[in-house]
Amino acid sequence: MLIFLSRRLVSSVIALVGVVVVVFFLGRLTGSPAHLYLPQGASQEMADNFNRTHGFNDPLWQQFIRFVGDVAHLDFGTSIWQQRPALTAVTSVFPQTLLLAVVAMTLSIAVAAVLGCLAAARRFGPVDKLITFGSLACASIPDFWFALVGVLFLAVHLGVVPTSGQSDLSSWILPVATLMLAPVGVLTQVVRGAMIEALGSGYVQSARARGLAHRRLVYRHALRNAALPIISVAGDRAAGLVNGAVIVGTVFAWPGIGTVMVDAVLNRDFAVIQAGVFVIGLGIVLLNVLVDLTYAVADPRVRVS
Amino acid sequence: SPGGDAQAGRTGGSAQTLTIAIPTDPTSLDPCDSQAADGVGTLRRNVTESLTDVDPGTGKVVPLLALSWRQENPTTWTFKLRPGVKFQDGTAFDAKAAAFNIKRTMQPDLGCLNLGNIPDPFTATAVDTTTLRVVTKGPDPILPLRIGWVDMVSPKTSMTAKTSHPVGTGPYTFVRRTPGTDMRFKRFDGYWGSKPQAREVRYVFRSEASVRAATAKTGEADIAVPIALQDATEDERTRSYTQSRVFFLRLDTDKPPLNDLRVRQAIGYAIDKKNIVTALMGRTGKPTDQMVAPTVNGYVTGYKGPAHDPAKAKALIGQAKSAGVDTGRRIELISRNTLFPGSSDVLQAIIQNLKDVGLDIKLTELDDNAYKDKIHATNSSGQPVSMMAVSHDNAFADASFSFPKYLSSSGTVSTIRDARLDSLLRQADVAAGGKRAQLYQRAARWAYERNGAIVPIAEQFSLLLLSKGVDYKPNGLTGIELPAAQVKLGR
Amino acid sequence: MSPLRDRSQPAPGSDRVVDAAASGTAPLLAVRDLAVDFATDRGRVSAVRGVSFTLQAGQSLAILGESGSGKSVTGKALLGLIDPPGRVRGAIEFEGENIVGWDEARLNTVRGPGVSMVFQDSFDSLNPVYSVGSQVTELLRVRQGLDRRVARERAVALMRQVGIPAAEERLKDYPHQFSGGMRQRMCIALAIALRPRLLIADEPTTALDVTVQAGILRLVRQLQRETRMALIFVTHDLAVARLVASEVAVMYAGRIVERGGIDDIYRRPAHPYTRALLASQPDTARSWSDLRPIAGSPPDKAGIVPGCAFHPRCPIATDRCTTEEPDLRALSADRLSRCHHAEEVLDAAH
Amino acid sequence: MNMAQELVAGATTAPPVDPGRRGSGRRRRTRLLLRSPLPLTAAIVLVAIMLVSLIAPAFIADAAQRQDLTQRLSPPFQLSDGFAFVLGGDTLGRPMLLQLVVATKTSLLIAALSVGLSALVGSAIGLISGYTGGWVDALIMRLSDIIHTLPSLLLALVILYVLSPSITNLIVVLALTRLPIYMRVARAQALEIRERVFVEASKALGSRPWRIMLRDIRPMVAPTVLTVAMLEVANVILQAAGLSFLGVGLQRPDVDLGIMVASGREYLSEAWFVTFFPGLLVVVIALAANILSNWLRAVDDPGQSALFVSRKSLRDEEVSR
Amino acid sequence: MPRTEHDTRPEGAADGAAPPLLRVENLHRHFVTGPPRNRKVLRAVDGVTFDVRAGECLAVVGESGSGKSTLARALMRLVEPTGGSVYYKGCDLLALSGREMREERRNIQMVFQDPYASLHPRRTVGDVVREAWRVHKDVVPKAQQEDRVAALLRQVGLPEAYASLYPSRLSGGERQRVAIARALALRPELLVLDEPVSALDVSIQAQVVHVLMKLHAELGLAYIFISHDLNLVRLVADRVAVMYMGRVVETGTAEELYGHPAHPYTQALLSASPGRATAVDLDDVLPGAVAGEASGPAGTVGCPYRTRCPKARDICATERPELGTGAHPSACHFPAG
Ligand SMILES: Nc1ncnc2c1ncn2[C@@H]1O[C@H](COP(=O)(O)OP(=O)(O)OP(=O)(O)O)[C@@H](O)[C@H]1O
Ligand SMILES: Nc1ncnc2c1ncn2[C@@H]1O[C@H](COP(=O)(O)OP(=O)(O)OP(=O)(O)O)[C@@H](O)[C@H]1O
Ligand SMILES: [Mg+2]
Ligand SMILES: [Mg+2]
Repeated sequence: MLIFLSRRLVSSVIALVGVVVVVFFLGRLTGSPAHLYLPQGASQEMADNFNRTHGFNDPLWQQFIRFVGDVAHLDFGTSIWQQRPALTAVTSVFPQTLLLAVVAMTLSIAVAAVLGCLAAARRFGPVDKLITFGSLACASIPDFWFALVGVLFLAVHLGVVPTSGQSDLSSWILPVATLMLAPVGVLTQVVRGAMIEALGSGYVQSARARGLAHRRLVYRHALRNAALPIISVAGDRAAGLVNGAVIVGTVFAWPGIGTVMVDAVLNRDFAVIQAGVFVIGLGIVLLNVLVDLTYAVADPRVRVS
Repeated sequence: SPGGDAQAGRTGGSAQTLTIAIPTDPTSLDPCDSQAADGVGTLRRNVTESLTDVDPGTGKVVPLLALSWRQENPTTWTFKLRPGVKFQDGTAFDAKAAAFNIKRTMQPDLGCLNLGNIPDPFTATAVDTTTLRVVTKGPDPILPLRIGWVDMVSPKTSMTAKTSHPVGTGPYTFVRRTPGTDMRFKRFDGYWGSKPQAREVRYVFRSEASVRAATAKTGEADIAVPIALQDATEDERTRSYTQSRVFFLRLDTDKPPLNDLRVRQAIGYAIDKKNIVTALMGRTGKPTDQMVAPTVNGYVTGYKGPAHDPAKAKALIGQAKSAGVDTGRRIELISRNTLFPGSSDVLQAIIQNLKDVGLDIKLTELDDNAYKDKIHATNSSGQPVSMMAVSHDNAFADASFSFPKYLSSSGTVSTIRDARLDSLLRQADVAAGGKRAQLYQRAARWAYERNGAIVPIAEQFSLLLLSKGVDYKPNGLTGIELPAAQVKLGR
Repeated sequence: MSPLRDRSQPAPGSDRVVDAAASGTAPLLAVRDLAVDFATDRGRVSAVRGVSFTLQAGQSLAILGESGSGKSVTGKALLGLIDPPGRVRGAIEFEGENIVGWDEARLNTVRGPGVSMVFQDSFDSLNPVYSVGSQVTELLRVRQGLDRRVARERAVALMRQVGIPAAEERLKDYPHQFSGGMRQRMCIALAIALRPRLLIADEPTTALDVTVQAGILRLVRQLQRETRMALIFVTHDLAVARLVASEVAVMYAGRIVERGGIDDIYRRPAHPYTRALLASQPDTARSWSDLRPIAGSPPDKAGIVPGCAFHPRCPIATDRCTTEEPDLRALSADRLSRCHHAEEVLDAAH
Repeated sequence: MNMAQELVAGATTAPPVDPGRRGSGRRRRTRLLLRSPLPLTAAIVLVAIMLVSLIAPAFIADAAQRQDLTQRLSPPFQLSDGFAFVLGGDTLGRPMLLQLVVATKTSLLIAALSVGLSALVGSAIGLISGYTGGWVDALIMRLSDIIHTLPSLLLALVILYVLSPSITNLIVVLALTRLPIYMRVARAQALEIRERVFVEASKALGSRPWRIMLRDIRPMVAPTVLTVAMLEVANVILQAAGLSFLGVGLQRPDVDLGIMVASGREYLSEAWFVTFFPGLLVVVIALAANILSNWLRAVDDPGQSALFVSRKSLRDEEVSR
Repeated sequence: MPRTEHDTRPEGAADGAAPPLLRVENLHRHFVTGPPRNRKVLRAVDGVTFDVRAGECLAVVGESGSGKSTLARALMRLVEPTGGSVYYKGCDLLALSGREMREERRNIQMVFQDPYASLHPRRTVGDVVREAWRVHKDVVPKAQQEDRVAALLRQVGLPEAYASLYPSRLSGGERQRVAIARALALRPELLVLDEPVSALDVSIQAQVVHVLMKLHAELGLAYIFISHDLNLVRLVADRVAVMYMGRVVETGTAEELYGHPAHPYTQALLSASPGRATAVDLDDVLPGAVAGEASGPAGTVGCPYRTRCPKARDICATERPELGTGAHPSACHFPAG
């Protein structure tokens, strides 16, 4: 298990380095951002100067070698825009995104677990239909649209939550709800399916044949098995939360990696883009390790082999 | 709680925090980049000040950190500085500090954006603690105006690197910026002038226009600036101000069909400015025939450009076509996403007009970087023929901040190669007062009538929204400076 | 009777039944007209179509029949394990009480100490995420209120009883670490943990090797002898049935088509289907050409064949068989057959 | 009786009468669909939307792009300006209804093409990877990891800044970001199916690897990929809309639903319908696609099978027998 | 001897005068299993030697996991053997290139245990059979394929109309007959039958056995018939090889082996087989059977059966008994009889 994990970790980090390399070259394809950072009347001399200080004039391979050398020391360079180390620029906001993601994901799993179990228990009944339809609807709503309409109604018309920004607890409502939309929709269905399958499985049947109480069947025997698909889908969805974070960042001005990355792309802040990709990727790699570990805890077949 | 600040405006509490919602993080916090404020001033007049200021009412240059100035000879000026001024870090502001700042700003390595307004760098030396001598390369009649673009930072600031923690002489001290979130200033007790009302200033970044407006509507922010037309309220909480900003099209002149004067003129006739601007820009726009606002000395009073006349446009294009010009060639109309709120709609409407007279136009909206690359590519033969949508402001009201860039052969963003224009502009540049205005106006008239590479569309006005109980009178400078001291918070 | 039964909520009047069962006057189990059907997206599937039989305490009955004849469904119905969209009709009287229609809570008083079942697929019957030991102790602790230590000891004893070597060390193992035969033994251990009065063993040896099978068959028989437990042994292998059961019920298309003493039927079948089944068993044949395959295909549960369900494959079918459905008739005191021509078949067997 | 004769005689009794299995899987599905109200509605809605958006633009493309500033933001549900304006006018006075039709066509086209592209390429790669195994597999999976590691939106954002926005680029980018899904699905399936006995049987016949991949494994992988693709249609529509919202999707005059939502968003409080209708249409299309794909999965999985089948309809059939 | 009236095998084929059709010599297939740190070598097939003569039916019996399927797959090169050789008509199959082996596959075909899994679910019965001719293009010309499919189906006792059906519509026995038809399509001389009937109901099992034995007799096909059902093997096999833990522990003609089992394992198997056993002797069957699986000692030293063997002595732990030669060899230090 440990060997498996460490092997996965190594190959993931290799993949991650690959990603950063790809992003490096993608970034250079967009050309030098000299005009963005220089005055409108800037002379060619100033532009050359700018490119020289930032190393954009060197042949690509030289830039690349320098880049690789720096990254080996976890130095992603300095943000042209924020004038501070790119890694700091990213890591200073990452906790915000992480917090938001953890809150949204925890709530999503909780809500999905409740709804999914309910639907599975009332299989084919009106409650099941309602929940299934509702979860499909959740997964079909564009998050940005939901966010905008949410601001319009909850913040502007009703004034119950602030429009944006991060202040008291009420300011969390809309961003978290926006982020939860897709995971709740998908996870509810996964929970439902997994629970139905687990409840119909042979071991639950045979436990029933021994006269174990229904609650015990559901919560001890079925849920732990149903947890396996839930864990893997939840892991996948958690990684996808970064997408939502970009939207939440722009609409609610929620400080976080999403906003920073979009701004970095807009501002051609290569160092921050690369650092951001690295940090996000690393986060996702660690998330995958976490998922694997959780999986192993839940499933002895994984743990023991 | 950290939320207390945001709630302050809403509750009218005693925290006396002024919250201003602006679209984005300033790209740079170095005061020598303050002209990039992009429609919203933050640092200027709050954290930093310059030697001179402009009276937004009269357009006159007025004293600020300099008490008076004198032109010794065509290229030498002396400034008498205000005594007893201290930087926020305790350093005294004196002539040395001023000279330091001028040197710092002029240094090409630093790449200060404010240099865009200072085409010919000048030098300065401290004569004594309060006397500063400035020497220009050539005669510059508007130096006192230009020197206003040198924002004074503490001499402890690095000479070679831009700072992200500006220290100035203004009424507020820069506290911190959280990228993507907010920026905070607090009152500077050692300020030389009168003490402003708000103890703290907080800028929050809200890129979504409707959300930004909503912050002022709900009281989360005291001021939202700028706001879009459709978010404006009917009452007097919505204030409009001009930045002497004009929206025009800059046409290529080196490639067919735009290298033909008739086609360029036809474009002027084809666009139904009046209709488009009224319908789509409302109170944020006014059709104009000139590339500068009436406040600018290059504005030709009474000048009328070509009226909307599609038939004439068609005829002109027809003539060009029969003269062998490839009028069917596709022209790219290049703009940027953030040109102004609703710019995309306006451009689409313009394209509709141009299509109606038989031109093939395609809209391309670029991000800032690509846009700036394009606007600097003034005669790149490899590029497809294009016209650029430009929104240009001239807060200091001198045509020299506009015309040389756009009209002269050496202008960094000019597509015009016209010897007559060049000589007019050269003369105007060194002239002063009425003669200067007259020369600029002649150049402008020539450009509009004989060249047609600039197609003015609308004079632009900006809107800001005040929260209930907040008072602030915006002016022509609001776009680059919004002095917190001028804002009255309720109760 | 087991004192365990007192722990569970007794059904009203259960004392009388217990007394009656103990005195041997009433059967332990009486099934009457049991019918099970399933609503599926392909329409209604009648898996069991009117099965009746009785079973005394200590008796062992083999249910024999080809795949899909409704053996497992019958077994599950006896435990109240048929869920919607399945539907159970008829009566299942266990110790005098009809358990059809009981809710789960009430059924749970019968399941375990009353009726217990070993399922067909042993891999699927053990929860993969809990160690086998914890599954046994859970049962003992929950149903018998034993404390952790005692439950553990009992679990080890049970595992020894079903022949799992080094039981103590294997408590902590997970089902996937066990071989097929061992898993099947664990299933048996779980099924007998509460000392059921009736054990239903659903093809417990089908997937196993002959040597392993022999061990399990021996185990089942031994258990039955020791505890006077009644046994229903579901299989499709007549030879296996002979080893554990004294009586056999042959099922075809959801009905019992023949019932009687096993050796008797083995010698003299009274239903053409039983006869055909015997003729296709390799153990009785002398050469492969002695094997007589049953012509045609198994019946379809969704379509009801008029008349005798076996007639499309029956070599002696007459017109009557295609129209009139035969009843399960008594041919002698201990022999029932559902065939219009039962006597002919019986006679021909000589 | 001759044994062989008996055998043949036995076997020639007609194949089992199984009303449920009569006809192919497709016919069974159709029959089931007709009995399930919700998926049926979804299918009808989807087909209707598809038909309208495929046929109508040929006639209304010009009218849809026609600006009429007098109709700017004219409110919906008024017939005085003609049926085209029944859903109001947009920010340039173009008829919302016609714009929606044209936009839907683009959105569906983008979704269909990018889903098709990624499904085709992704499953082909996954299939080869899964069947071949070894270092080829390892390499391909790391590649998939690379794409998968980056959040798709961010990846698309970065790429679309390099390429210029256009329909083709959007399709390619969307396809690229969704590629790993198909690679994984196809690979997992191929891994499983290559162990199946019929693959071994094919090897025993002497089939070459490519033949096994193409003829034995592909048909088994295809339905799963198809179901995933169906599910992805909704996702891709949402994602394309998201990219347009962030301003890197399409550019006018090309119009898809995302652009409509995005360009109307500034008028949300003043003219809700400019954002609301295209947003709603996205929801409707995505929901219909989601319901259908969900139902498709349910049909093939007996454990879940009656998901959208009403129990009443089952009982009805029972009675009619 | 369980010979049938259909047996038309040429006289003298069994007495070893002609070279064998197939000769398997010291065949090994080892699997490396377990986690990287704790690799184990699993000797699934561990030095198996036997002959199959033309037209002969050789049965391989043994309990689950004894390596029967691996043996079948290894000699067909569906898994690559780790050692030994397989001579088909004197030509070593293991030395052939991939292309040559594909050609050689025409002569040796296989029928698998699970008829539900061995047919492609999305291919009609006709296509299943024709697939062979798509791979080997020269066997049956296109024009004749239709007729040939019909003939093959008839041969296995299925109506021609089945050609257009999908396997999902067929019963297990019918499917297995389709699988046999597919195996016959290339006109092989040897069929490897890996538990061809053990997944089927007894009633249906008989159908398939009939078809197989009829073909065996009529076409003179040689069979390697793998099974764990000793009752069935008794009916069909000419000779029997008993496998235990990857090794053949006893071979002989069916008559000899059933009449006078020499190896203790063979004896245990026979006594555990329910057809012969009665309710009484079940109790004293195979003491090792309680322990269940073939969990014999690993390694190459000693007799693998010694832990379950009632006759085991010291020598069994130190010396590995070899399968001798002759008509009825057994790998035991103390063979019975
Ligand atoms: N939950 C269910 N839904 C629908 N049909 C079912 C269900 N359970 C069983 N059936 C059907 O009932 C019939 C009898 O099934 P059962 O499992 O009792 O057969 P069996 O005799 O045990 O066969 P086998 O020997 O293969 O185990 C079968 O046709 C089966 O398809
Ligand atoms: N690909 C493989 N990798 C690792 N071990 C394998 C593999 N294939 C087979 N084995 C092992 O080889 C041994 C022999 O397996 P094989 O399938 O040949 O037995 P068998 O006699 O056919 O059993 P059964 O009667 O259950 O089919 C078993 O222990 C099995 O687990
Ligand atoms: Mg069964
Ligand atoms: Mg096998």
